[in-house]
Amino acid sequence: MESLFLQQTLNGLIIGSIYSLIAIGLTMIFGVMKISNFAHGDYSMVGAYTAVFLMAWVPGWMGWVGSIIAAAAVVGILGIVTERLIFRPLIGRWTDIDIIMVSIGLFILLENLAQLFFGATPQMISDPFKGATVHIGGVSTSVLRVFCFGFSCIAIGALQIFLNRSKLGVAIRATSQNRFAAQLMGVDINLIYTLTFWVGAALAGVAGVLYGTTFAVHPLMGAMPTLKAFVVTILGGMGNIRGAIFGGFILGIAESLGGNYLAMEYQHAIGFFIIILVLLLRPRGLFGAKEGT
Amino acid sequence: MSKRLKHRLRSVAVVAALLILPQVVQERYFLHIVVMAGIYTIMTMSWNLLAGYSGQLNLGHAAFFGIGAYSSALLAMKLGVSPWFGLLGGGVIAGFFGFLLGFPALRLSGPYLAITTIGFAEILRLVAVNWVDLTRGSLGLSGIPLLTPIRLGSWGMEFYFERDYYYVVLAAVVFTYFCMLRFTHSEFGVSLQALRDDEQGAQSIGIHTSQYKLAVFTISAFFAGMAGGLFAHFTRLVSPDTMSLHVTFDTLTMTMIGGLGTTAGPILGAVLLSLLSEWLRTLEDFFRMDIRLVLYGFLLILTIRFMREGLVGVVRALKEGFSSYGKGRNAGGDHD
Amino acid sequence: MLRVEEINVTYGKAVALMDVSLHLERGELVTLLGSNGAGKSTLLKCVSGIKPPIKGRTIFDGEEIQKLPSHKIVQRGIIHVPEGRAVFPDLTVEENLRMGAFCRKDENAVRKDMDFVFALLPRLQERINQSAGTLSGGEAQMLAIGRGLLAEPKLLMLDEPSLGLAPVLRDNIFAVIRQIYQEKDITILLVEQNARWALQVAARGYVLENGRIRLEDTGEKLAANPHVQRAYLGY
Amino acid sequence: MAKAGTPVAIMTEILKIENLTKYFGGLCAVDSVSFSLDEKVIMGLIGPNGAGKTTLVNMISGAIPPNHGRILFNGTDIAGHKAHAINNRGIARTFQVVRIFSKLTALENVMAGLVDRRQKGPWRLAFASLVGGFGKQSQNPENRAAAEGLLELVGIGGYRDELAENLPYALTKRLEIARALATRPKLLLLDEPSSGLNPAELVDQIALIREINKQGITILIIEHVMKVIMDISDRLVVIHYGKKIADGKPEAVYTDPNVVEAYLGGESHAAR
Repeated sequence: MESLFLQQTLNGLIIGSIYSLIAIGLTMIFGVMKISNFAHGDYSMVGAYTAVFLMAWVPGWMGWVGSIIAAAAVVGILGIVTERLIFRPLIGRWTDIDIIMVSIGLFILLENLAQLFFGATPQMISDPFKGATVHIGGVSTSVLRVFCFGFSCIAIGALQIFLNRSKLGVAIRATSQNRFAAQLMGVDINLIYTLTFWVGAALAGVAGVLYGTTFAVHPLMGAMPTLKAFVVTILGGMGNIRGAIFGGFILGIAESLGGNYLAMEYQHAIGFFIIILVLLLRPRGLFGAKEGT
Repeated sequence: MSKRLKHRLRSVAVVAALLILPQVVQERYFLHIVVMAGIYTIMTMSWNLLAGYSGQLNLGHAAFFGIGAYSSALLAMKLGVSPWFGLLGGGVIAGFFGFLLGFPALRLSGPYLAITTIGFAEILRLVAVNWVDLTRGSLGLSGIPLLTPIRLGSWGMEFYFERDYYYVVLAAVVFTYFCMLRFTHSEFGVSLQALRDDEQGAQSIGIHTSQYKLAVFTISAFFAGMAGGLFAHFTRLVSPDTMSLHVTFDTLTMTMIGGLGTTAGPILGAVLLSLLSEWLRTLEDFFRMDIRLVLYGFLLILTIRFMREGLVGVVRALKEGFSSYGKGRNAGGDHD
Repeated sequence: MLRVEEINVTYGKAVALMDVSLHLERGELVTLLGSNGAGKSTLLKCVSGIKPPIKGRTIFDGEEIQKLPSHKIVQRGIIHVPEGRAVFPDLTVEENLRMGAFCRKDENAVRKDMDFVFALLPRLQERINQSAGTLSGGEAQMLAIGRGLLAEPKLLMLDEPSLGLAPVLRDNIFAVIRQIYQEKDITILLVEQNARWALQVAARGYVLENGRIRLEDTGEKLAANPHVQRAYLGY
Repeated sequence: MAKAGTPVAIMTEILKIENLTKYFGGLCAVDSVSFSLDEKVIMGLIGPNGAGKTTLVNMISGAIPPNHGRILFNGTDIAGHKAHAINNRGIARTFQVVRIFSKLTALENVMAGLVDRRQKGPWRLAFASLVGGFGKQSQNPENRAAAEGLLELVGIGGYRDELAENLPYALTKRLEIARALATRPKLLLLDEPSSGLNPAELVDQIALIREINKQGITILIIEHVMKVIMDISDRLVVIHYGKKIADGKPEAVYTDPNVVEAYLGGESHAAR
């Protein structure tokens, strides 16, 4: 029984790391630009398809690692394009409803464009480790998942270093805390917007490869990561990056354990139960940010 | 007075045209589409009351539709309630859920409310998938009874064909439209719009904003539930998909493109997009693909970017361009 | 050094500034008086490029800058310390100060300025690793000023530095501003609600009322002006 | 609504504030302020930027709850009541930054205020809208006439069908006053009604406030423009760092050394 618990916790950690990765971008974009992007999960979908195509060319683990890099590049560009074409023109006149609606428009558009170009049939990213598993003290998992976890943690760690050590990273954090003051420090706000979208989307793209390798790749797969990422983001407080990292792991473990001990059927709803509870108790999330400046 | 008369005449003409439509076009497939467009019109109008007039961004509207559909179907199938009462029952039960969903709205707004409402719908959808004894899971309920015949003395009406449902749905649409018109053009509607435009300002003039939110959630859900009931008895098949995110997204796309917060917008959006997407379906062979939803997404983005008030706003701008005499607002279906 | 020529600024339909002109010579300390809502903060935002004027010009060191984005203006040495201690609450004191030096490349010069700031404001050094959100009001205001100094300002615009501070802290801030002015080769435009002090320390002053410049004179003369004496009760 | 005490003199006390206190985090924005206000008086509330005036008005109008203290309105303690309930009792307010209903017309803004909310909640209004006769409810002749009257009173009758968001700034301030009056208040709280107005508009605004007062409405006004406050107030209360530092006739307050000190600054308080 205890090993089952450990097993589920481990599974939760692994999936949670992917949730964190997706949610970080969402929460960064919200923090800096106050945009709730409902199309965020579609960046993951595009990332996953990048892997599908690349791995048809270069199979095996080299293709897989290559896909992760390629996904970051391709989806990063997609993020910049969507920011420029769709979100930036709304600056200065947007309301919550406008932003949410326009991102839903983008969600519908991307989802169905993918359906057009890639077809509706789910595809698999083949396991570069050919199903190898590892056993550690009664708990077992696939090598693939270990690598997924590793990559997520590396990406999250790299981002943390970027945000804490580099000038631009600190500028991103500063902008999300007080946009006006950041401008007065000489921060080029448009550059920060572009950068934030680029980084946020690229992370979601990378996560998409990991997510797609664990589950299946299909045009409608973006909805689930979007919702999960929102749950995580709200749990951690919208705009709070560290909150999003914790939130991702919390959600991953809660789903894994809750799915096992409570009700498997409702596994995907556990996050919603949690946030509805959390929001009713603390309307700004667990690690809730203070009211905007 | 003559303006009023003209208006009345126009309304009568529109109603007459709608009444004889099934006699003119008898193709069943076309009527099927028109009936579905009518059902969607009720959805868009009810969502518009919530999002457009009171500013409550509910992204779980499909839940009310699904609740109405399941309730109405189950009342008829399990308890043998007449489908006519079932429609009403579906609305009432959905209204009750709307009341419940109103509570989070008392404290949340913007993205927080949006996600909570999506979560609400998703949870209910999973209930519908998993409560197999009641809902038959993802197979859905099939064989839902038709609406029972109406007899008034020698005159009677039976409900087998699309044409028959057309009249029922038309009546429901007109009823909903009438109610929405009344709600929005009354002290009630002004209060809702006040709370939408500035909640603190609204409270400062004595508006109990919490009560209004609960009320508008309930009312909106009632109509969405009724639409669900009509859907159930018309298609005779209800699956958990009725509660999916896509139903909500279709509804809001139609409303936004028609014109959020206007009287005519939701109708215009629902009817035009329903017809348009069917037309696109006929072109599918030509394009070799289904570009319907791609277009939805594209139009939705364009609407928010370039025409905030949707098609109604465009029509209004054109009208004002012609007459260069604008009263500022109240275009579309408003009666003066 | 700075010349503002007949600028107009609007927020939607509300006119915030109407044909406002003023000038600052190199090394001057000039104060800007005016009641709440008279447009003082708007004027500073206009100069710093946050809220560009719809009409008029701002000229800095002989070049028009009113069309430049704010970061370009900062690079030229116009530093605006906003009102209300707008520090970055979740960044540490050090990170806040480093943000001040965002546009600067010369790491050694930044170090030096950092030392200057710490000498001037020792409290900041004590709290260097604390996040700015935990500072008291006075400390946060010190941080905002220190952050402004790290940007290597030629022209420093201070918006209500004593706003909402208790008298002792207020005097402290005043002393710091005086010291900065004396020790650095710097021009200061000071918006301050404590009219008496501001007029004492400033060589010249402007009085802004309802979006227009109403008076312009030396500090002493303004302090003696009956209108100023009367009106700045309601300040 | 209980009447306060026994009506002794002609002047009755309509509002009495006792030790009202509000903290924001560690900061004490309003520190144990007390004063009372007689019926039909215009009272000015002044103080330097950030002194806590708006916070005080926010507490009286119910926008935020106080931490301590009582607010007696006609003898009833309304401290901590919700904003809508306080309005229903007869206190209306305007805001420093206007909070009009931008997508409603000027007339509709006022009509939203005219609805008798003491009697009718949302359900009743919704039901009434369905069963009422044909035509627009919001334009029932009585209310419409009353709303038009209020728009005339504040001098924007010509703009009644204009969307509020299209009104010039100065007129939105007036619209807000009309909307507040529509709720038939006994006490009107005006938060900087003159900010952003030009001199000509200022004169009109003073006349308007006088006119409203003549109709028997008690007024508490926050103002920065001294001309306005000295002209119209019967009484002044001065707040500084959240504390009341002066209270009395305008002329007396104006020369009060504490007040001069608070505004003109100079030597610190500690030195005095």
